[in-house]
Amino acid sequence: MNLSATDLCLTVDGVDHLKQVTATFVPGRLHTVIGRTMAGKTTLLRVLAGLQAVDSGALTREGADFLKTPVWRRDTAMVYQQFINYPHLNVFDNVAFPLRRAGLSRNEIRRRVISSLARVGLADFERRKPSQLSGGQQQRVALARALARGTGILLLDEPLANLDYKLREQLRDEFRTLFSDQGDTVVIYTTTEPAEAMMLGDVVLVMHEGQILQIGSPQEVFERPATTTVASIINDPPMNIFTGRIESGQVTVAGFQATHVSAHLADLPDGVYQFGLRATDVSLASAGVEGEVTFVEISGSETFVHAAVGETPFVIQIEGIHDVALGDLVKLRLRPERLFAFDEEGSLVRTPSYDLAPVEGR
Amino acid sequence: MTQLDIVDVGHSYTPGSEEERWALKPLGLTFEAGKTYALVGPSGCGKTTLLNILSGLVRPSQGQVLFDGADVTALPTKARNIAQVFQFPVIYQSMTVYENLAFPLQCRRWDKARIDAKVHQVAEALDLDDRLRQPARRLTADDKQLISLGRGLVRDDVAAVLMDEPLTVIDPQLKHSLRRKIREITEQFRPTVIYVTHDQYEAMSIAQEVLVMKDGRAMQQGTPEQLFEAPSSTYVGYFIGSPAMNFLTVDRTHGNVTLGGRALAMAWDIPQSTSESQVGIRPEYVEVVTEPGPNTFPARLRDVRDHGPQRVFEMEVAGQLIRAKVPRENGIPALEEFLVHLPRAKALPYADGRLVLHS
Amino acid sequence: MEALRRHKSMFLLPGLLTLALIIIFPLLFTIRVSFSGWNVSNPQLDFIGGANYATMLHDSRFWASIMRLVLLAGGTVLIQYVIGFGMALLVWREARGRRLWRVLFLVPMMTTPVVMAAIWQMIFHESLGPVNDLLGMLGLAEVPWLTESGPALVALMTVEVWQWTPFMFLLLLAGLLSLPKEPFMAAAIDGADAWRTFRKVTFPLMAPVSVAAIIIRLIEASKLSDSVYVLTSGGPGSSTETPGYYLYIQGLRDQQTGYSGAMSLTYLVLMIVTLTVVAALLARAFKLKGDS
Amino acid sequence: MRSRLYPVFKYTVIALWACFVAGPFFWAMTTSFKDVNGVQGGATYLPWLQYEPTVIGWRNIFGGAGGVDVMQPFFNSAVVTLAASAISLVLGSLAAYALSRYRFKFGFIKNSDIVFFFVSQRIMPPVVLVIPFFYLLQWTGLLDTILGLVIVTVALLLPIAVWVMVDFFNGIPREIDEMAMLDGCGPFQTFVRAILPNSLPGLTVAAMFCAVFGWNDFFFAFRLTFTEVQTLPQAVVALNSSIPPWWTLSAAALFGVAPLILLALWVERYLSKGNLSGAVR
Repeated sequence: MNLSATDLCLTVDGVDHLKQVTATFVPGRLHTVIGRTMAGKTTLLRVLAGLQAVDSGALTREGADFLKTPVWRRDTAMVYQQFINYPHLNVFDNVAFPLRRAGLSRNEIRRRVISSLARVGLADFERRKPSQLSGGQQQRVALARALARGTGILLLDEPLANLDYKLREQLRDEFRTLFSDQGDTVVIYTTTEPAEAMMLGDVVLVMHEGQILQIGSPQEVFERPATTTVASIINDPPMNIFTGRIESGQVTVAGFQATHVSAHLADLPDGVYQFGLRATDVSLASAGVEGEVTFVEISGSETFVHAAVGETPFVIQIEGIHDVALGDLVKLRLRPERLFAFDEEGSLVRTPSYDLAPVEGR
Repeated sequence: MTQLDIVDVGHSYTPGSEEERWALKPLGLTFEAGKTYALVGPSGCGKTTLLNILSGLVRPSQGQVLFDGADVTALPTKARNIAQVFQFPVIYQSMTVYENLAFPLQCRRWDKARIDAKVHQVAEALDLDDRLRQPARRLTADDKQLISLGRGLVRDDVAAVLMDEPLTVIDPQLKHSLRRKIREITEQFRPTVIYVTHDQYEAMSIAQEVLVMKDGRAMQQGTPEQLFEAPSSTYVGYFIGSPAMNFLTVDRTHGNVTLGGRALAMAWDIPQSTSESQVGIRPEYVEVVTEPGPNTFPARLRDVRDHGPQRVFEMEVAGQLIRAKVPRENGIPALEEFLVHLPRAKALPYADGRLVLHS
Repeated sequence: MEALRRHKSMFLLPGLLTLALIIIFPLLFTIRVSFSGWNVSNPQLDFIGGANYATMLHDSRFWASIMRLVLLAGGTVLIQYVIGFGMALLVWREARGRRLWRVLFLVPMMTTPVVMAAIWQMIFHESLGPVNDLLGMLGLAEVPWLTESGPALVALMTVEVWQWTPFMFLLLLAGLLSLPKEPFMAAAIDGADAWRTFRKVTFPLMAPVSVAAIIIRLIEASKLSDSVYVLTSGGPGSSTETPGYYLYIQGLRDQQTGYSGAMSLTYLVLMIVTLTVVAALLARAFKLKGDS
Repeated sequence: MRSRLYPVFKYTVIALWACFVAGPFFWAMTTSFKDVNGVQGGATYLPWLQYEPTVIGWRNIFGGAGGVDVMQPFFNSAVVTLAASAISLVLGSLAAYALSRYRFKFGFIKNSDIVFFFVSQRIMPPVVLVIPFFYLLQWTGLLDTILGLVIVTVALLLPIAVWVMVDFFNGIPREIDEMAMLDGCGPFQTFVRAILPNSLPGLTVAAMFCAVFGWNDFFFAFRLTFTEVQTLPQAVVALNSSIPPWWTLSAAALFGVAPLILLALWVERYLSKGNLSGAVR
């Protein structure tokens, strides 16, 4: 029942939309595909759904060539980023549409529609037209339609991206329970937000410029990002990446005082490295290296201070809301024990120790 | 730079309806000269109505709008000397960037040399000075928004710049830089800015003061820090912050506040007369501890949500849901039952949904 | 995707083939017949080379009809555009009675041109029609509307303006109504007066609709012949003849099939070339080039 | 511009235009109730005051002595219009859907070229087509038959249907098609079940255009049908002679345009801002 993609490639007007994408999607698990806008996430879903042809590569399901299967026989449901429903049908008929196509009995259709509308919290909306619903409700209808069929493959393309902030938070919480028991369904969910990918996924796939950079459990990807690119995609704000040297037991980073290497980097050979440090692992202190504040962003409950140390930009995440003015001079303190080390090409060589054991060797 | 005052202004789109159903319930506000304000709230909260009343597009059903003390309630948009940036970039398609920026000044019959100097000054601040001769319609959406902003900034005397969700149609990648640019520009030129958005992230990043609205009412006006640290109502506590603030229903016995039978020490008192007493505490301030002590309560872990650098623990305390935001490096408690500590200074008293700070 | 490739032709081909079959035969036939001497006494497809085309070059009646058509089409479409746009600007912000305007403007463009031309013919009648009667009441002299070349052209243009200004009006009104309101607010905020707002906001925003409306009307106007037939029968003399009407006389009434074939093709090619050039010029005049 | 005189100016202009529009109809209406006495003495307008009204003109067109029968031409026109419109709408929507949704490539010919081929047929003057059609129909024995007229009228209407519908379909999000296919519909079912039900406004506009152009066609009918099949415009024009039985002509003319006026009243509501402007782009 696995859905396997092998070396999928698609180039449009000289731009790689998919580049040797190889992945296996397993029934009963929720796969989150994270990447920035234009990373190829939507293209991948469209290929899996049969809405988009590829230049080369293979796609198999239960060993059979899935590329040859037309869309309407793929047993696939999809929820779009834009709230797509049939404008001419009311909520009930929208959800019933695929069930009627599948030739279910009237009673069975009625039962399934009612239960899936209840699951998404729209029990009393059967007779409304989609245009009479709010954006969040329209997306719930689309979700109910996708769930009602119980398809073998369920694709969700950034389903929360166009919703208000608080609604997004609420639906994201609901998704956890909604998708917790998917039986034999392969669920694939794309997003640009690390927190969403981490929270929802059993498996996280990191995509960038049409390529899959890493596949793993949320914990694996977060704690052992394979490359600097993965590290910056899976962290929000992106991980601070800067160049430095390890030389005779000292770490040197331009603008900072040299410090002793911490234990997890101790056995690395001398040389130039790229270091990664999460925004949460840089702090403002009373003493430290001076940086100039270039921008301050405030989320609901965190403050992100962007500060430049010489030429190197840093972003610092502070819990809570703090008033930091543009142009202020602040003191930065890095936590050396939290440094990720990447080689010059950007591949991971050492991680700080979390729950997982540090990566061994080069 | 003008101070804007709203005096007892209310508005209903259907005249004669009862006040409870007005799009904007009567309220009074002051927007100080040279400051940036954000109006934030879900759709239908009245923020756009309020903006339209300021711009003169909507004449309020009651009350007065004062610009530097002068009553402008009856004046049309044109006579109010404001600038506005809309959701969708508005530029004069047939003109170049330069002509777009010069247009308001030409309408005011400035002489050429003065226009030229002013346009160059503003274009430089907006980083548009290298594209002045290009047709404005060829620019990207974010640059077009800058032109809209620039058309307001060229007028020295502009009373206020109104911005109506200006980032809506901007690419996600460019949102960040445009937001940054808007912030820089407003700090440099210091106009009075009223910025409408539904996104709390945007509101708090751009504005010095944020006005949270809901159902046509102003819920709270304050700095981002105030909104976070001391939400005036359970709604603001829910709306600002992610995850939302925790609210726990508490009992008052013998003048003491108790939660699940245990005493909860607080810096403030809750008045006796309230029918529902709650304690509000941000998930950031809830601590997971092992040692019993003052203000610690037994908790049961229900779920853990991995947000990356932090984890959000969903726990049950005295039969109520409470969330804690915990740094990843602290790990997940091995035991199913443990304690949470609610710091005394961070537990805020709410009576019938409103913050009451009596000591 | 594979499967879709087979289906797409099944959607397209029935319509495409039907039209192609209906259109291609007449075109080929016309091309072939234009090189033949087919006429009423010699109804066969012989080959006489370019003789018909040579005759045509010296047929001043044909060229005069072409020039007349250019003036008639250009003139009436321009008048229609100005009146239509002007009236649309008058009423577009008026919500009251919008349905009434629409019906008022729908009726003329929907009614049968030849039938209306028959009614107009009565109206322009020199001695019994109401136009001269009304002019008389105003103390003006009677005008020989349909029997003198100048007035006959005016009459023809009046009928065209009556019938097709509504089309312009409705298209431009629809265009105006679909304009976003923000640019107008921005202009008001920037302090622009009514004239400046029209020149810098309304007119540029309406450019695409304007060009489309003008081109559509030019295409339809260049086929003008039915109303000529009913109203003036091309007269007096040949002074209101359009190519369409002249071709009708040559090809159908006098059955100069070969010769009319040559003229048909020339007329068609001239029309296509002229309209293409005009479309390009209009697009440039309205500064549409390079825009999506 | 915004002076107090502006509304006066506005309503004066509109009133004048309304008179101009209504004039011919008023003239035809009043003339249709005249007889020779009401016409011969010069223009008259008001019944009873200026002339004695009679219904002779109206009686003439319904087979009265010395008149013509308009009912048969009316039915001929109706049949030709309905049949040609129906064929054009069906073939046109199918083709328009294909052109809106799928990408075609035959050598250098792409979608836009095919759309242009359809729409460009509107540029063909009827007079260019009518001579070849004459021989074509003569050879196939369809001259002077309803079927023959229907076929050539389709050539007139199909481009209109394609033009209106391509634009309309382009305005329907492709995701609707995709969703229908994911929901288990094959291509044809997708079109019938998901797209057509959402296309009623577009179909209405297209049908209206087809009906109007079909009904109003004079030239093809005039040259390709003679005695057996006469359409209504033909019948009216046949009454138009220099010796005027104007009352009969007026009655016939009004009868001929009456369906269109009714249609205009009915379709007005569909010409809300989206539909018509969409058809222009």
